[in-house]
Amino acid sequence: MQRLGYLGRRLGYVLITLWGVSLLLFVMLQLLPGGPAEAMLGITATQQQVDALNQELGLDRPVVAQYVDYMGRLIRGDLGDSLVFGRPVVDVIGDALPATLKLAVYVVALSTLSTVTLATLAASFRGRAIDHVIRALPLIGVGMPGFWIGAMLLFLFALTFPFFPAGGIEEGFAGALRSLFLPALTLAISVSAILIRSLRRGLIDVLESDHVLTARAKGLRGVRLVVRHVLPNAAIPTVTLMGLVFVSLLGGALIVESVFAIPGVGQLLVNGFKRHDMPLVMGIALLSAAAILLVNLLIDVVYSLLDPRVSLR
Amino acid sequence: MSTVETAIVAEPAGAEEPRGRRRRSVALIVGTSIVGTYILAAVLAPWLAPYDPLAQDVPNALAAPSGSHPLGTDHLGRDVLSRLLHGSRVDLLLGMAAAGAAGVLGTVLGLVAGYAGRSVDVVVTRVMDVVQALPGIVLLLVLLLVLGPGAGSIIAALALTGWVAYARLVRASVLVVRDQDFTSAARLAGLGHPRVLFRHVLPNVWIQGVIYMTSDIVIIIGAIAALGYLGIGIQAPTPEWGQMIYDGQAFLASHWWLSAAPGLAIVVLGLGLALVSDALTDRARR
Amino acid sequence: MPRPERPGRGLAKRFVLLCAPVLFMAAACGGGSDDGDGGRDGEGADAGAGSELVVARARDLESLNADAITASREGWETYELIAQPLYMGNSEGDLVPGVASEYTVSDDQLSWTFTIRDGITFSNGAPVTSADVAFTIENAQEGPLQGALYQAITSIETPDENTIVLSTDEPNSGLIWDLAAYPVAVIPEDFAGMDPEEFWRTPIGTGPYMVETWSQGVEVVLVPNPHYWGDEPALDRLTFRPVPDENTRMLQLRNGDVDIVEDPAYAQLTTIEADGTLDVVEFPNPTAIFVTVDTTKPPFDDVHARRAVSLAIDRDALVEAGLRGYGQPAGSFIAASAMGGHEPEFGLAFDPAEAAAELARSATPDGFTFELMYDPAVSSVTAAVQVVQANLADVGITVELNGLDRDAQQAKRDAGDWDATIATIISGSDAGGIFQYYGSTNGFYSGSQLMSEVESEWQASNSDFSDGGRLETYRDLVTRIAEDAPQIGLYSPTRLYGTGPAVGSVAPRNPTGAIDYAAVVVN
Amino acid sequence: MVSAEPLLEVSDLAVTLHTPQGPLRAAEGVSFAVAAAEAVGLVGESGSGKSVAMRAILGLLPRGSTVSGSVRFAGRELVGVAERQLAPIRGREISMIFQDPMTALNPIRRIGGQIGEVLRIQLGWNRRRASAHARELLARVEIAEPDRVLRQFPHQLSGGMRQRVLIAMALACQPRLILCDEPTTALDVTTQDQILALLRRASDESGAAMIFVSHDLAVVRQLCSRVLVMYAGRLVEMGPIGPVFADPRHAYTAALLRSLPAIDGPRQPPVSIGGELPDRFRPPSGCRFRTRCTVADDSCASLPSTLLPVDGERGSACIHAATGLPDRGAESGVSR
Repeated sequence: MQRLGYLGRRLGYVLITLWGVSLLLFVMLQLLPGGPAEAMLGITATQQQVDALNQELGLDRPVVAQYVDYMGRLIRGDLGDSLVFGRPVVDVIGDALPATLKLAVYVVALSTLSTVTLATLAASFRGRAIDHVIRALPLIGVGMPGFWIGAMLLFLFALTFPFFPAGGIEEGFAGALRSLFLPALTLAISVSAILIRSLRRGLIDVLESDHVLTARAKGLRGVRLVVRHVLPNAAIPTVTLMGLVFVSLLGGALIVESVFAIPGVGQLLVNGFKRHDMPLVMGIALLSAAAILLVNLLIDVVYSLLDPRVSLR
Repeated sequence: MSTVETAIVAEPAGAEEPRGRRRRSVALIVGTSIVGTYILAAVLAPWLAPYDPLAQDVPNALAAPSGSHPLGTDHLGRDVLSRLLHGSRVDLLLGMAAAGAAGVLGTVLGLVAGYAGRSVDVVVTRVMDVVQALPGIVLLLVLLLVLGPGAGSIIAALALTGWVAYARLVRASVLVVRDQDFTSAARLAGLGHPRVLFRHVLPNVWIQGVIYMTSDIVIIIGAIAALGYLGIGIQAPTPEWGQMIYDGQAFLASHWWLSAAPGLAIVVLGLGLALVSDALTDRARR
Repeated sequence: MPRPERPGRGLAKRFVLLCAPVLFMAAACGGGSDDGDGGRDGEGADAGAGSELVVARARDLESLNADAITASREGWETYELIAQPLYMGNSEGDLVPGVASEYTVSDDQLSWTFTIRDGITFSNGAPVTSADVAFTIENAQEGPLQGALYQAITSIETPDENTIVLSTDEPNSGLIWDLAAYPVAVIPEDFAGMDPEEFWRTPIGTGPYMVETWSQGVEVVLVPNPHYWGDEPALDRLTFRPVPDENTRMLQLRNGDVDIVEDPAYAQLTTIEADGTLDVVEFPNPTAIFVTVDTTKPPFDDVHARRAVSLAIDRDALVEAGLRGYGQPAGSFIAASAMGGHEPEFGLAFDPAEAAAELARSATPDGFTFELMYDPAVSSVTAAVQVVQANLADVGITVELNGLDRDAQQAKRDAGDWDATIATIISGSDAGGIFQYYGSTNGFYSGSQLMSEVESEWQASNSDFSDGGRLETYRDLVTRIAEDAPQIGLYSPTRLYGTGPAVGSVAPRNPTGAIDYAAVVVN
Repeated sequence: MVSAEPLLEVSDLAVTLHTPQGPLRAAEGVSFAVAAAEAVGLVGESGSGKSVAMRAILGLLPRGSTVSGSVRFAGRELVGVAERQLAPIRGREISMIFQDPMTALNPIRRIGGQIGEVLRIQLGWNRRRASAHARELLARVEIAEPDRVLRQFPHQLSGGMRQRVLIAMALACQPRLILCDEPTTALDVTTQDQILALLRRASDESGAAMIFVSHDLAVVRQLCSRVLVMYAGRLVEMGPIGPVFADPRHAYTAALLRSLPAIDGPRQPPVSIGGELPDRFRPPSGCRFRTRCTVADDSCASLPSTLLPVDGERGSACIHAATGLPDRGAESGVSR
């Protein structure tokens, strides 16, 4: 019905944007000084050797031909082979994806939990001391670089008080929970800074609204009042922020994966850049772009589900 | 229509703390004074700093805080306090420049997209989607490798990735303001599109941009520090808080203040900017 | 595979303009050391029961393909524990028998005959035959990256199962060194019937260990080769883990998650020494970090300007600031410990007054400015260049530091838009190969007039099979280059490890300071 | 016609609100009673504290407010009682209808759910029974297609329809007292009359007592049997509708009536009351209307705040009340 039409149109936009992303990336990666061949052979290789390798990798053809070829394969889901790992990009990313996904889910859980509790606390005691503390707390998160928060957490909770392993991922669900807690907390700190401020504002506006007064006049109070009437209304503006937060998550994950030695996609990206592994970098960038666009689409749909006043047009 | 009585009952609109108006102005004063001191420190750094931030004294490296070196010396024997002051020159001014550039670029494109309507709007929104679809860090990495290192290219890279947030904000506000009576009135009075845009639409819209910019600056300083960690940040030996934090991190156990001092500098600046942003948000909400 | 435009020994050595993590190895690096030397004393041998070690490394192991690993030290140092070449270099830099038990060179120095060690088998139990060696060399020749090294071998014959004869068109005294390298570590013919990609996931060789499991980015686990021809490897399980952040590596060492840490942060060495349970292990490492300058245009077309820079640098301060004392000053790009290397007097001199005098004699007596390129990813180099900047400022030479990654520097070099850059070279045990390099890279891109003399004298040394003569030539070249200063030595870092309580004693396996994990003693 | 046992007995109620300018005594010394099934009007200008007083009954005051005095409902004290005890009464024994229907309903939940909610929470009904009754309630408040409206969201309904939903919600548990806070002020005149008729019929049918807060005397006259007049936080007059409207015994009540366009009787221009509201933080001593009262004299300044009895069941806070307003009040055009 009407919503499917909207979804269809939005998915169309996603594809167009993805094509735009691939074009932008392809052009920019051509501008990078040097190339994969030099990177693989090292500076000392004779020019003739470099040409041979370029020819083998098909990099000596005109850029347009390379782009057409790349898009042709992309449509069939073939992201080409990674130069460094010598394996299809899809496999290389596939190996690293679980780690990043586990981390991402953990961060979303931690930040949602902390955001809801802290924002509700701040809103219900607005104006008092606890409200100011809670509002100042995340500021520390926003300002501090991720690698420093990570290093501090590791220093405190992996060495001084060895509750957690110092990086890496342990097997099994419990192992992952334990070993990914510090990295997830590092990211959650900076991510929830924005969310707490937004949800707190939303909560205060709703707590002062007339319809909450009506609800109280109907005998609702305490948790039941908050859950049925306050939170759903207050959360709406914060949900839209989740999209923005998800994007910053990917950037942050890159740093956190390096600090906590997590074999995730972020690591692949950094090494891909250093080693000029263009197919790998393109693959990761395209997949993360697709993920971001789909998450934004999901959020718009959730937004319209949450708030009937918003129609999907 | 709300009578005075309802106003009392529903708590004065806009102010969420009981002490409302007085409370908000305190936040603004504290916020602007913090940011002001940072700007002063950045401008007066050469005169305030007790030593040349680049002067090395290797035998005296990693000295503990003392009378001569209030914050001790770093791993090359340079005075940490002097580097902190000069660091503000890099981080704050760079942060403002990048946020400013992104703001201007974003506002212009936002205005054009919001006001010009249909075809232009579709193109600009698609470009916005493309830029925002890419994880910021990827675009930054590529831009910095293409533009080469150095403050100039970092500002350009941050601006080229940061403008979208401003554009979206301004465009949304313009869409709201565009159809309101006073804009059509101005059009009726024969004002050309640009004059309407800048004389009428912009004044109502720029406050959103400023509010976002205050938090954007802190995020940018965080990004500069992250770039330093990845090895493509500000060139050594220029003092920069993020790099100072990273250099000091190796000495966490024995010399925790090497990282803590620049860290605190960023946090307090963040606090100042947030207070300003809060105060402006309240003012804009009324 | 198209032949390189300059036949002959090919590019036996690698040389990297950046002290990036990608360091290449001169010839003599080989597999496990044989019985004779090394730290393996009696009681360590049987301590293997149930012993495991976990090693944290700075970079991930990306591939074990013998050709592709040229780009990662982790790659070849892991592969060398799995597969061994015909001959191998031990920690003193001498060549010792590996898969081959002996070799002879024909009178015309054109053909080399190797006898395969009798009874030696691969880790899958199959015996090693000359056909396997032939396949290994042919496969290496087709390698896109390292193939050029082995084009000199024009024919491979296998008269019987245990003998293999390799011949070249011209006399090539260094061939034995090329054959003692990982690209030609012996692997079974046709990859023992496996698909090449699958083979390189779990390579089969004659080394002390073999791959049990390898999950990309997480860890690679090695277990003893049941059919190993040498003494039983010391460990039951050896795990390598990539931990990119140096502080995190240190934390894992201090809380016992790992037993050995490669490349510990210099800044944290004092912390390790303070901690009673941890040790710093320092192996000699014939690596030199040096500056190479563009002598084809001002300011460095003037020898006095170059000499002034060389004299103004306080190399002891460099070692102190950059390496926190773990290393030695270097007077040349040839490490003093390499064969043919020594400590040139001018190259190590620190004499600001004399530097000022040289400057006075130069075309720009009141000083000059130049741009120094370096790789900001390596913290010790970043610290060192800032000391160089300060040293030169004292004599009126202004240095503009420019941290660029390897390819950005290559682009500037191609455009001729560069003055000086920091470079690194590992000179294995034989300095000869590096001089050959010097010629092929236009004097490390410096365009120095000395280059033609170096080229001709090195060519002459090629046919001189007596050690004395060759080394004398190399030492003389080192001195002359130091005094003309197109390359200015800075320092030689030692190879460092942080070890935990579980590690008894460790010894180097090869000249570049890789640990001999087959002979490590576990507490 | 006060019955033997009053349903609601408010004595000396006082409310202090927390405002940015400091604490504000919004209502003071308010005492009155409401009998079962009786409809009482509570009138006054904006800021007179009428709405605050009413919300104080159910304890629905904004954060930081303080209440003193006593409110006894069917023998049980409500002031100072914990929210846990008050909640069962709200919506079940005493329900409330608010002023602005546009914002009084939860924008993101369906109408059926919001009505059914009070039934499920207060009476413990299951979902099916609650929604069936909700449908019935919508019919009772004359909403055309109850089944469709049940599934709709507030933004899909007109102001009038939303007010009907609020009334249905208030009637759901057959409360014994309905508090109406200017329910028709936000509506246009025609809808206003329909809603008033609906409220009268609803209270008659259910036998619920009602307190109707309004600044519109005409509306109060239509609906209530007794009226309380408040000015600047204080009760100034109380009594049956007829006598008070005919013979107001407080200058403010008289002035209010004069400002009312006479619907029946000769058309006279409405006369606005001179002067402005007193400063709420520093109200004048004694009778608070004296600064604007045309008949005020020195003795008004020291007047006690309580109501003086006026012939039987009426009361007025004006010392001239007993003797009727002096002639000087005549030229202010009071229609007797």
